[in-house]
Amino acid sequence: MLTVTTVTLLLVMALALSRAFVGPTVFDRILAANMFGTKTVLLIAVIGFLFGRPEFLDIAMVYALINFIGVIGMLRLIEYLEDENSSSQEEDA
Amino acid sequence: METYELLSAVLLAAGSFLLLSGGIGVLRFPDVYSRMHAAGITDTLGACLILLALMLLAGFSLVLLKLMMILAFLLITGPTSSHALGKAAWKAGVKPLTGKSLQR
Amino acid sequence: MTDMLLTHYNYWVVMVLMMIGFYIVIAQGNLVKKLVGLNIFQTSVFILYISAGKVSGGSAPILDDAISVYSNPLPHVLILTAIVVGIATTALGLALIIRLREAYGSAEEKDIQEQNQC
Amino acid sequence: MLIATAIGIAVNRDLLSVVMLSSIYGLLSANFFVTMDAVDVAFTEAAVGAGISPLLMFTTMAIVGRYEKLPHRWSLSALVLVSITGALLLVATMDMPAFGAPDAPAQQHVAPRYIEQSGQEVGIPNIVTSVLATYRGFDTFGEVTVIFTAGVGVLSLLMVGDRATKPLSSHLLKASQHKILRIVSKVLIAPILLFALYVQFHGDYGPGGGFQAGVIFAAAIIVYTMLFGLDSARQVIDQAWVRVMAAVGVLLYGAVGVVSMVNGGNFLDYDVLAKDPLHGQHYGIIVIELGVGITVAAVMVLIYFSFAGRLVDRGHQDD
Repeated sequence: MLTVTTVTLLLVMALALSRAFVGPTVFDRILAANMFGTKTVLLIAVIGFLFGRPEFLDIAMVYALINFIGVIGMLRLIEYLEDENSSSQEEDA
Repeated sequence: METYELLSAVLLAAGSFLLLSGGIGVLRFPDVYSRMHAAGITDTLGACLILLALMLLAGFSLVLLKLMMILAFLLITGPTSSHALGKAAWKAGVKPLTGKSLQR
Repeated sequence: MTDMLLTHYNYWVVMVLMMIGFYIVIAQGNLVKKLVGLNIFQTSVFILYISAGKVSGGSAPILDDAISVYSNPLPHVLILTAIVVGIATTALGLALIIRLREAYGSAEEKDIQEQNQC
Repeated sequence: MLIATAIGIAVNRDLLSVVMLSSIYGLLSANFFVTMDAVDVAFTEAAVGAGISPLLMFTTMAIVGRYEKLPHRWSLSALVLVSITGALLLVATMDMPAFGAPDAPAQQHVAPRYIEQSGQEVGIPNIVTSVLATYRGFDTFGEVTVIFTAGVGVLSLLMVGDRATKPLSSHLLKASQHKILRIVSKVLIAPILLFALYVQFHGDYGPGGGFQAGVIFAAAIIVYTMLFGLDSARQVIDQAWVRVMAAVGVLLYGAVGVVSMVNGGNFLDYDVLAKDPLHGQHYGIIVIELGVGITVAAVMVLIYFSFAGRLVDRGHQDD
C-alpha cells in the first residue's frame, strides 16, 4: 500500500507541475507550488517508511515549514509588485 | 497487528484517492478560486489521512511524535496559506468566474 | 545500447540539465534569468556528485547496527557545503544585479553593453 | 521523477514566474537527493533551494522589475554551442562507472575508511557530520569564510547610501492588514526556532547540522521581517549585532583550532580538547557546528535585511 501511495503522490506532483507550467496567473503557480510542497512532505514521509529509515521525517518537517515560509514570502512580494504596478498605472492615467 | 495494518492500508488508500482527486481538480477547474477549493481541502484531509496511517505503522516512539508535529504544522499552515493566497488573488483583482462567464 | 541507457541514465539526466542551464546562461539577456540558469547548472553538478556516491542497496550514511551497506558520505559532505556557498554567491550576484540596475536603469545585458559603448 | 525534473527546467523559460518554477525545482531536486540517500544534502537543498533562494530572487525582482524586455528568441549559435558541449560530455560519460555500482572508483578511495573507522575515531553516528567537521575540517573552515566574505560583499554593495532610518510609510501600513497571517506566524515562529536548535544539536545523530540550522533560523527571522516590516524586525534583532555575530561564528571556528594547537595538537585536531579523544572530538564538533550555524544564520539575515532595505528605500523614492 505504501508503494501505491508513493506512485499516487508522484502522479499528483506531476499534475501540480503541469498546472504550474500552464499557469495562467501567478496565483495558479503559487497554488501549484504550495500543493507541490505538501505532496513533497508526504512523499518523503512515505519514502522514509518504505525504506525503513524514519530519520527522513526531519526533512519532511523542514519542508512543511519552509513551504509555508516560501508561499508567504512569494505572496507578500507579489502583493508589493501589484501595488507598485497599480500606483504607476494611476500615475500614467 | 493485523487490524492496524489493515486500517493503515485503508487510510492510505483513502488519502491517495483524495490527493489524486485534488490533483485532477487543480488541473481541470476553470479559475483560481475553484482550483484553490480543490487543492486546499483535499490537501489537508488527504495529508491528515496519510500521516495517520503512517502513525499507525510507527507505533509509540519518537517517530510518532515527529509525525504528530508534521501533522500539526500542516494543519496550521495549509489553511493559512490558502487563505493568504485567496486574499492576495482577490486584492490583485482576479475575479471569480460566475454563472454567465462559466457558460461561455 | 539499452544496457548503457539503463546503467548510465543518471549522467544523461545531469548532462541534459547542465546543458539547459548553460543555454540559459549564454542565450538569455536578462541577468536574473542568467542567474537562475547558473543555479540550474549548479544543481546538475550536485546531482552528478550525489549520484556518483549512491551505492545500490545502500542506505543513508548514518551508522546503525542493523545496516551494513551505506552510500558514500564524501560527496554528501562536499555538496552540503557547496549548496550553502552557492546561495551565498547567488546572493552576491543578485546584489550586483541590483547595483547594475541602479547604475544603468536596466537588468538586460544588451542595454548595459549599449550604454557602455556610448 | 528524473524526467520530470528535466522537463521542469526545459519549460523554465517563460516569464519571470521562472522563479516560482525554480522553487519547485529545488523541491524536486531535494526529493531526488532523498532517494539517493543523501539525507543531509536534501535537508540543505530543502531549506536553501526551495526557501531562501527564491525569496531572495523575488526580492530582487521586486526591485529590478518583473518582466523581461526582450521577447524570448532562440539563439542558434548558442544552441549549437550547447549541443556540441553536450555531445562531448555524453561521449565522456561512456567511460563512467555504472550507476550505483559498489566498485566504482569513487567508492574505493577514502570513503570505506570513513564508513568503517569514523564510528570508532569520532564516535558519532552521522558520518556526514563527522567527515564534515573532522576529516575535512579545514575545508569547512574555508567554506564558512567564503560565506562570511559573500555576506561582507553583499553588505558593501547594498549598504551604500543606506537611508533606512527614514520613517516608513506605505510598506509598513500594508503589512498591518495581514491579521490572520501575523497571528499564525507568531504561533509558528517559536517552533521554527526551536526546531532549528534541534537540528543544530541533533546533527551528530541524525541529518542536520550547522548549515541547515543556520538557514532555518534565518528563514524564521525572514518571515517575521516580511510580516511585521523591516523596522520592527530591526528593533528585535539589532543589525550591528547580527554583523558582529557573523564574525563571531567564524572566529569561534578558528578559536577551536587555536585552542587545540595550544593544547599540543594540530590545528583543528580535536583529540586534545578533552582527556578522552572521543569526548574531545565530540566537543570540537559541537562547537564548530555552532560556529557554522551562527555564521550562516547571521549572514543570511544580513543579506535579506540589506535586500529588503533596498526595497523599502525604493518605495520612498517612488513616493
